Amino acid sequence: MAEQISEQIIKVKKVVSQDLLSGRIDLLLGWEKGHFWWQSRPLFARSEEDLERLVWDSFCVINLSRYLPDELKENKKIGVLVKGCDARAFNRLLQDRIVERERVILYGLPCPGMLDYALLIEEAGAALKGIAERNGKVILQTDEGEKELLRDDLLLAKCRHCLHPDPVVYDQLLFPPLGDREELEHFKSVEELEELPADERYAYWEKELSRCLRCYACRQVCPYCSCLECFVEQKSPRWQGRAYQPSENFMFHLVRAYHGTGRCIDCGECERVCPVGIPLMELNRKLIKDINELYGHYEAGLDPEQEPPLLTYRPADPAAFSEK
Amino acid sequence: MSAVLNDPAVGRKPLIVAFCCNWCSYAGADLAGTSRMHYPSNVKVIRVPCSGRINPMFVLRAFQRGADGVLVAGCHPGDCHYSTGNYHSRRRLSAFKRLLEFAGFEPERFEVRWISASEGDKFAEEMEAMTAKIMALGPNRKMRDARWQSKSLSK
Amino acid sequence: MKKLLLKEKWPELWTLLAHEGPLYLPVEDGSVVLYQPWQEGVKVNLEAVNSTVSPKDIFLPREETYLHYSCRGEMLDLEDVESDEPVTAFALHPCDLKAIEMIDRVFLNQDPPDALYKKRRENTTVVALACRRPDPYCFCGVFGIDPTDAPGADVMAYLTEKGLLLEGRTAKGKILLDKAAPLLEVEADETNITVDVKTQDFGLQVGGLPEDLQERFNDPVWDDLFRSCLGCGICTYVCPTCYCFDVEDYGHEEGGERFRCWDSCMFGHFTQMAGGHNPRPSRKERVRQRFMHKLCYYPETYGEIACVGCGRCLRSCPVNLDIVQAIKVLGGGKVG
Amino acid sequence: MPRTGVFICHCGTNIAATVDIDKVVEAARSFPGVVHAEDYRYLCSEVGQDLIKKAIKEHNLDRVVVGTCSPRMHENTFRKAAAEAGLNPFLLEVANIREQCSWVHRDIAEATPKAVALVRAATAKAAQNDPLEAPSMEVEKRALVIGGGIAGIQAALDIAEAGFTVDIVEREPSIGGRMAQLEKTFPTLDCSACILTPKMVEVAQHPNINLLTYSEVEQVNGFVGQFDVTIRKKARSVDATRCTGCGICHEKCPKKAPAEFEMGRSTRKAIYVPFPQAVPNVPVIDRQACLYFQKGRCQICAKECPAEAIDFEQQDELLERRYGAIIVSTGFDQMDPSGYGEYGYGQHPDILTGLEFERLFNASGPTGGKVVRFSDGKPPKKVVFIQCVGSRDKARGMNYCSKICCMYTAKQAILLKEKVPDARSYIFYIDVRAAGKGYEEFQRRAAEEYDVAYLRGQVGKIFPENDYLVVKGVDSLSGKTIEIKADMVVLAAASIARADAPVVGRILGINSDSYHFFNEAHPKLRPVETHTAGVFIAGACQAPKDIPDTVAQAGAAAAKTVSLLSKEVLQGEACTAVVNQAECSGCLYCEAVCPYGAVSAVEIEERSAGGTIKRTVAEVNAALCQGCGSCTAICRSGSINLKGFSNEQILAEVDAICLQC
Repeated sequence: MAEQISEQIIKVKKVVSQDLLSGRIDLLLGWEKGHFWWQSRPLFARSEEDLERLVWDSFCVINLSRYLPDELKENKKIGVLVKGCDARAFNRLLQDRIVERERVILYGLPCPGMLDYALLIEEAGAALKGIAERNGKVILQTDEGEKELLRDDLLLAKCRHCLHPDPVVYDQLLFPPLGDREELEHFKSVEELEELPADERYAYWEKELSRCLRCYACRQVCPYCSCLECFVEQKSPRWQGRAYQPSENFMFHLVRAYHGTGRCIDCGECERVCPVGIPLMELNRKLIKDINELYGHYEAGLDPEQEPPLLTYRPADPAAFSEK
Repeated sequence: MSAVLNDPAVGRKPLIVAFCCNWCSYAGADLAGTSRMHYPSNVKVIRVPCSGRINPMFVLRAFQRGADGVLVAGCHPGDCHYSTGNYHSRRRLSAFKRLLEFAGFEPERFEVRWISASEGDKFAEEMEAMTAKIMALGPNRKMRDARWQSKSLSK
Repeated sequence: MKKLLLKEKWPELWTLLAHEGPLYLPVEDGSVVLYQPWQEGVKVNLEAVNSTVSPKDIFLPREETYLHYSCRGEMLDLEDVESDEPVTAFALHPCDLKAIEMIDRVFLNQDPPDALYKKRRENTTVVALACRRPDPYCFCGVFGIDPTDAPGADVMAYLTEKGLLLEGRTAKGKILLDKAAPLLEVEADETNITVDVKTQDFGLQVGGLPEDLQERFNDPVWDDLFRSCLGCGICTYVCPTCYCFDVEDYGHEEGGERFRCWDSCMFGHFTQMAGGHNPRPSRKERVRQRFMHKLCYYPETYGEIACVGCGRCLRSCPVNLDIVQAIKVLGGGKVG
Repeated sequence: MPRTGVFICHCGTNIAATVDIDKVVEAARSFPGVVHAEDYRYLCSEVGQDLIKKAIKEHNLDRVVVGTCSPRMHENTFRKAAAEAGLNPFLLEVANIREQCSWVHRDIAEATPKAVALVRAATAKAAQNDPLEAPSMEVEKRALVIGGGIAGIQAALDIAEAGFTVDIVEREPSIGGRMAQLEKTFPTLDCSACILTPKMVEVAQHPNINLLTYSEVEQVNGFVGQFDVTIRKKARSVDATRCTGCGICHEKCPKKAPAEFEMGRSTRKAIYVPFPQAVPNVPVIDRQACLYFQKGRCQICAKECPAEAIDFEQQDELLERRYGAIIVSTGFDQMDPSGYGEYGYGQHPDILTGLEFERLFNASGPTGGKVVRFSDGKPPKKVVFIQCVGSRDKARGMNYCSKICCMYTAKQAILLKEKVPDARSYIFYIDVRAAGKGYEEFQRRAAEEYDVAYLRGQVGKIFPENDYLVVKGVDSLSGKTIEIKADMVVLAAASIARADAPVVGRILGINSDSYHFFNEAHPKLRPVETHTAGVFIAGACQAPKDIPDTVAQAGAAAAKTVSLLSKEVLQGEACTAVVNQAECSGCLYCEAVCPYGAVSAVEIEERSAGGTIKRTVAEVNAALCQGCGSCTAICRSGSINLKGFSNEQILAEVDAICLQC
């Protein structure tokens, strides 16, 4: 598997360069290396020369679908590399009507999960110089020699929670699907929090949210935050104050999460990008869990034809109020 | 009234903001008045056309500004004046209520009730019951922005 | 003359200093390290190289109320809010202190100077901490900053095996050391305190940046550079040299307060005008603004690039679009 | 800053007794924007209204807050007064300090600060109010009547007579409804057909009435004055324009099926008219029964039809029509009493429901008008009637009284005696309810002149023995056990809502009670209106009722319809949703939750960096919008707002109401 991902780039390049050269697409959204081997950044490739920088490795975490709404304003047809979560993000955008399916070519990449640099250095113990991957293992190359670990143990939190590594929508699936994953403890951290007394839970969130810088990275990266104008910035009415008070912290984070009710695709990008490590997905997963319990199992972004749970109802729906 | 109602910590009575749909619950609240039923004066009603009008941000705003409890009251499911408004609010507010509880609010702080225009008695009873529950909990400090009540220099 | 504060005595110093007023130091909060006021039970981490967010908020808080108002009828009463409490900023690294110096120019080299900032600055005793090793993201060397020495510090501190070596540099610093005197011991051996901390340079040669960057305002490089930007405010909020703020009121017609709080030029609404016009309508203009400010506008006014190479934007940018890349595409280093 | 005037009403002592009016006025003077505040004993009086009007002009007020009774009471009164003073009526807000303050609190020390808070909230809301205009809408001068029973027939005739076009949609092949199934009517014993048939013919011939039988309403869009209705005209398989109604087709048809009109107690043919007096007298082919449709052979009807009217190719037809008003008169069903195991319904052919028994008297009924037993064809000598089967039964049936059973049972007992003179009737009842003109007399006649035994009590068990049915019951007056060897048992099964009433209700956007009977807008004062403007109800779809009540209600619904259709334009809802298209991202979630189809997508052109782009956003049809605001709560960015209850207004109220006095 691990070797596959490093070898797969050859085929990826071949397919996309054909389409780019033939004019099937005007722009390819892919990844290139950042300053470090553990970082990638988005690549906006228009030429074969640009494509030389294209990479597909264990650090291509950035969701490229998020760039489509803006790029579609300038390009007629765009090709985009999508992992499992990115494809669900695409469906989210499709359902929210901010991308047009026919103007996008999706190249599906079954994704074995992306590696977490923080975990790598923690495991390395000594100065980490680089890694190699083989047979589902990662070899950490450190000052003090090599260390071999299971790849699955080094994944980003969002990838450890991933249920659908294969793209759910694509025009071309570039590699054989890996199959859905099962995660028995998907809601474990939510359940643990649910167990706490209310006051402790509030104290927990008050502390976690106190770090919030209001940088809105969680929102900017989120495929469900597709509003042109977020409630946060609206002047009339002024929903959200700018003060760094608990009341305003809760306002932002509860509403941000609530706006994802039945819409959050569970990609974990918000939590990944949060510079101060707020466990945002616990809020989002709480809503996923409750919608599942109350109104039937629903995974946003799997099928754009399926009506989101807050847009429909059944007369006999249950309620979470103390009155039945 | 009891010591809890006159909370010495903040020197005020607990406040319950009740959003009532115009067609059922607001009329039910009126009926409670017409029938001279009594319920605590700390309940204050805001009239909305339908429970489906309730944006959860209204509820959060009430807590920020000092509400100790928030109630949304609408027509019984199936009886919505607009046919489906309360079906939608039932889903939205159920999810929202669970989220509020997850954030650390006591379940009693936010409630939804279906009260018809003929249920003046139910309105009064629910207000009594909710007030009693809120009094037992004491004043809400979660999400409350103390700055709202401070009129700094006006004293 | 340097004095040694043994590791086991650190908490005593924290207690002592915090008694006087807020004592900010690097604290582990969740998975990150932030400068926070010391209190019993916090986990101080002096080993951390760079906090996730720069310590600039000690002087320029995320939120700062500066007046209260109240009205009745036609009467409007205003009352300034000022704080006189002494503050200790502990374990600021040389790069961050250099950044404070840059912000000082903006807030203090004005007439009149920014009163709130000035007050905080005056009331704060800065204890700088020399770096012992670089983070992979550090590149302060590019800007000629010595990571083992902070010229602006009131007290310079060095981490050793035994504890902290403290050296008073200013009158304020000496007062602090005097107060701490009962806890300190004289250190005999001063030879081992500085280590050679060599940061990487990412191949940057800032000297290679064009003389007049203004001319690059309409350069096609901006058309590509901004694309990956998500438009969040991480870079500006973690950055030690960003200092933009907004002013907002909280309250109602009967009373309330006015405060300023951090703002970011990366946000669309930053330059939104009341009538709806926005001179920086897209991410392109905003990305250009931020980098031009760091590399062109600030240096034009104050003589040096507004970057200290702390590497926070390299670490935190969700899409790895950072100032190193910007410097490179503008000619200050080899791209790729 | 607005210029707000605050007016506090004493309502005699209704408010003033528990609210310190002076304090409220004094507090109001300090609220932001308040330039004038005063109080009066009765603001709703003419003098009170003049006082408001005068102040508006004198103080140049642009907002008015009235602290008084519920806005549901007098909001319109005060808004009209404001309008007369030249102020847009929607700039006036009411603070409910009577029903929701002075009347529910005893202590002046509690009620006064609450009144202040409510007035403060109304003042804060008013500051956010915008002047609004109600849209005016044209009225389509055409009515739709759904259901062609006696209610629908009466209503349609009344509307048609008033000069408006009316369409009747009837699901069955013929109009007539339940009344057509009846032999005689109480308390006059008129022949049902004799009084109904002429009306049915009149309907068929009336130039203003279009009859759409064998048709169903599929969809209703729009709003009062302009309902857009989709009607499915089911394929009759007979060309109505050719058919002469000669009847040869059903005479020759070889395939039989249970006759719905006879409650399944006899058969009809696969091609049939439900009863001889059917209007229109045009048969339909029951495609589920027809040999040709099921097995591809036969076509005897087509071969025999002299008019060549049989059309096997006929398709369902969807008609789209616009109506100004709709009358719902979809009638009722009789409960299937098989749930009452002790009565043995369905187990024995001689245990019948009231409606089935009724058909035995009819010449075209299953027994050709002979009152005989299904089991052996012999006339019954002892007939036991059981009342309240499923009615007034909290545990197993309906809570309500079905209202008609006491009377029709008395009628059937009388008819039985006339047909089978040596028969004896026994009626088990809980109470005899004979309230109505001539009803009590009629019931007494049955008991006294027709030898009907009224037994107050309940039946515990019915079981067959030899060739009779043993009915075991208790006479609750004497406390004795009664056992009757009956030849026949007739169950007065409850009248219940049509099984598909919830579907019809949903299509029309009208609500129902817990039994699925449609709700009137007000039980006393608006008995034929529904909560959906322009939709009226008549007959047993609202609640069980007899023919005189049904006809009276139908007439009332027709009168309401006629008064509506007589208007050239209607004033629409002023508080409607509105989209800020510059901020709308076009997800159209609002469209999905709108119950009125009032939101739709529209493409706009917008300036963007370097040119114009086209974007899809939401748009509200103010004429369709009823102002529920469901769209506003699903909109994440607040780009869709509700006039009159805007985000700004509600938040201002929340902010103000939370401020401690």
